[in-house]
Amino acid sequence: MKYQSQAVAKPYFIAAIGLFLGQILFGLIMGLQYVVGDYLFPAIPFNVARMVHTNLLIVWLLFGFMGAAYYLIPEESERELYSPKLALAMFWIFLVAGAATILGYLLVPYATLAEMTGNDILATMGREFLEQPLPTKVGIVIVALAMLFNLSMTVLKGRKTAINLVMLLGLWGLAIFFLFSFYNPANLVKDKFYWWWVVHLWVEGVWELIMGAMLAFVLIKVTGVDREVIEKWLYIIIAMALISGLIGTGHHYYWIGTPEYWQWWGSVFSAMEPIPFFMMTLFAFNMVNRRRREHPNQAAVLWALGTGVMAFLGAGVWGFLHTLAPVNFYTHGSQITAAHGHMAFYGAYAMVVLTMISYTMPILRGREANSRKAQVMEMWAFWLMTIAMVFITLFLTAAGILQIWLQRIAAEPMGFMAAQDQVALFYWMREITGLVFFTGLTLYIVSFFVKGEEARAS
Amino acid sequence: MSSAFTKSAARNIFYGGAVFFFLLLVGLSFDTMQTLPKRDNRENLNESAIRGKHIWETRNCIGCHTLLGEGAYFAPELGNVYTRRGPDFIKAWIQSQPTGVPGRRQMPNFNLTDAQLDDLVEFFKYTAGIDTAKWPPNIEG
Amino acid sequence: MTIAATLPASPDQPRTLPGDLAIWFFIFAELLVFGVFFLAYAFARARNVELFDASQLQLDRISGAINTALLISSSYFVVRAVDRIRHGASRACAGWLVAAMALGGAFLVLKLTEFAGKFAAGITMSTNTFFMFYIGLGFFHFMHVVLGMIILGWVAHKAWRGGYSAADHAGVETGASYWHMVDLVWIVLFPLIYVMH
Amino acid sequence: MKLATALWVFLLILTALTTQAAVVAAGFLVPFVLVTTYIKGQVVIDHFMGLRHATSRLRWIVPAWLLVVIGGIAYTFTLS
Repeated sequence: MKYQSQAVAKPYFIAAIGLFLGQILFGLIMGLQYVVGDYLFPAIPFNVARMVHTNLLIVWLLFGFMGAAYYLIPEESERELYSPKLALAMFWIFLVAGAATILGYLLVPYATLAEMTGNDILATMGREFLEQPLPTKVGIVIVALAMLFNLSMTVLKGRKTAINLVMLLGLWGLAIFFLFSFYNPANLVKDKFYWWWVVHLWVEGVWELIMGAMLAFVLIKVTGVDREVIEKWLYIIIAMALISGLIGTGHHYYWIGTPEYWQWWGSVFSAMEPIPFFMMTLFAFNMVNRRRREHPNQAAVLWALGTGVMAFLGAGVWGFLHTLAPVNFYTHGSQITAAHGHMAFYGAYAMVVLTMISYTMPILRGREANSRKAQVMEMWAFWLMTIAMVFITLFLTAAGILQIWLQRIAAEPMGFMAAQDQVALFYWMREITGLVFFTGLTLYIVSFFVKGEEARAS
Repeated sequence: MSSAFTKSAARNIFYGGAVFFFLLLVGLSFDTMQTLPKRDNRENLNESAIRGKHIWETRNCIGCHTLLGEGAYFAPELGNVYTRRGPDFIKAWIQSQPTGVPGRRQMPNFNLTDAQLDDLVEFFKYTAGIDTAKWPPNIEG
Repeated sequence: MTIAATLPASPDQPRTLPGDLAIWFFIFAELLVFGVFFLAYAFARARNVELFDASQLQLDRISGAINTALLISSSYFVVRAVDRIRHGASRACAGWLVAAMALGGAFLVLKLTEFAGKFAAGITMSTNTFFMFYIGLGFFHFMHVVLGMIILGWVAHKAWRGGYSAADHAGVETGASYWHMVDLVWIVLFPLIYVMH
Repeated sequence: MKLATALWVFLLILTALTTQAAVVAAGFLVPFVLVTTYIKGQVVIDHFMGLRHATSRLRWIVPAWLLVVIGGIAYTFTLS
């Protein structure tokens, strides 16, 4: 650790991992509810479990991004963080607000929660991924603005590198596009149209900047490749991401009442969206092949390479599979979407945060890398989680294909629930694979507590 | 002939490309807003349907169902449920939940009043009238 | 340098695409988009020949032809500008670039007149598939002309102030390459949408 | 520069011919326009963009793009 204030990243990362664990537990509950419909009913109905599952995902990734920013920006700017105290205060505010929100979901009926939290003043709740009560949404904005102030001041006074500028731009974009979550017109088509300005412009837009910056940062550190080379490729990759991804928003505008020309625009541009992910994979492997040093933290190198591959598979390939309008006509709103969502979120965003944690945590704990023993365990966790996610995706894809066939294509189309019964086998297999993922995650957490002799550069 | 690959050129292309395509997105969105009145069934978006949307949101229906294909994939598509089932079936169905059949997926009972049920049905009537370019492929959603 | 076969990243490698390699990534991406749109048009047309042929009759072919001539000429002017800077003549280079921009401006004016006529007739992107392509692709290309002019203007400004030399003028070539791409795309777009039926 | 000037005039003539072809010949139109367009595109690529003299490994992309696009368009005109 070059600067004392980078230490504020540590609680952020610990919280991220804790919430990640919660997310997976609720994922397992939902997976079981898919096949044992009345499991935990009425204590935790499916919609509550799902809200917790997706909201925890978003919140832990945000914790990860923030932690990464607090670590990376001082180091890139070559100065201490503008205000470590503010960063720490925001951590506690965000954690308490996040925990209170999740408890609210679990303990209070959603309609009551809405009433209690002023949803009648400004109705923003009850839309997918944006279920948070108004005070939580406002809290997210405040935390984000305080963080951006803190980070922007740091960068303004320090060295400006491509990496910290791109990271900062991504975080600013994240905050700005989140403002669309406060716009909820009664007109459902408009509601959905601008809802995507949060959701799509996050995950297929500004988050890719954050991801690119984090990956570039770790690659510079673990490979020792010249910053100039890494930074110009970073710019080209994120340029491609936005060139394809901004109009690529159109792939959500096929069937929600928007004009039909979006079928052309959305198909053409989103067909290009795999390109930046493919470049990112090539980029990661090339930089590691051209490394000028053997970094003792081999686990972090593995995570970095894994991010490239899995982001390409999940976001690129599985996205492309159903992005063309004639295909999407059949796959829209089926388990295919769920399959893509799982591998894309894991491959792109979960893994890049874990890459960052893997690289920084040993340093934050006062060593360059973990012991060989701990690293081996972390790599086992990597493979268990990653392979499990590949199979979760494959099973959901199979479920989706069968569902579409039975419900939407067959000569005698089946009703929704009848079709669900037919694909139950795949849901069972997904749930079992989910347990493997959970095992991997447990191993990952255990690896933090494994001692042993510190690994040295070879 | 020069041969260079500079960071500043890469940076300019990133900023230029981002602004360019964002403006294009804004332009297309502007055109979309102009075109929506022909497609979004706003003439049927009455007070009752607006209240219905509010009920839809505050019961977190999207946590299980899809609406125009977006939401969770645990329970049936409801964008076209008005056409598929009709108003009376919808109301009776909501009131009879949960079924309590062992091992089957359960929907909570939200204790909606008759007026609220009517509002919700009105909302579904409105969504069913949105021009979705012939999606879903068939009535099953 | 075996790795570089997949990712040419090192600055010491011989690479002589005119201008900065970065602009070529942009050009390739743009060509890909336009190419896919052109093929999409062609296939959509093959499935609906009568509609496309009937709608095409409403276009002003002469206006499109003049616009083609304008862009080709402006491309030629840009070639002259690059030639000048290779001889170290900064001011002449800037002059040719401004002339090219003037033709680009004329293109925009003509194109706007065309669009205004269509909008006045109540035609939009949602009228039918042909007009989706005519207006959508036309507008998309229109924005490229605007962007190209901004780039040329920037280069011209720098050239006028002596920012380039016979030895170092990659920036001029970078802008020129982009402008030629805008021209090239229109050279395909014009016959495809205005002429062939 | 003399070559460039000559090519410029040549391109303008081809453009005029392309435009005129639309009103004169029916069955002849599509192949004629495709060929002139291909020639025009290739001239711009080779002499204006200057790819003829480029030695880069990537220089084939733009001519290949032109070939694929013109070829694809030509193919669709055989469908109807």
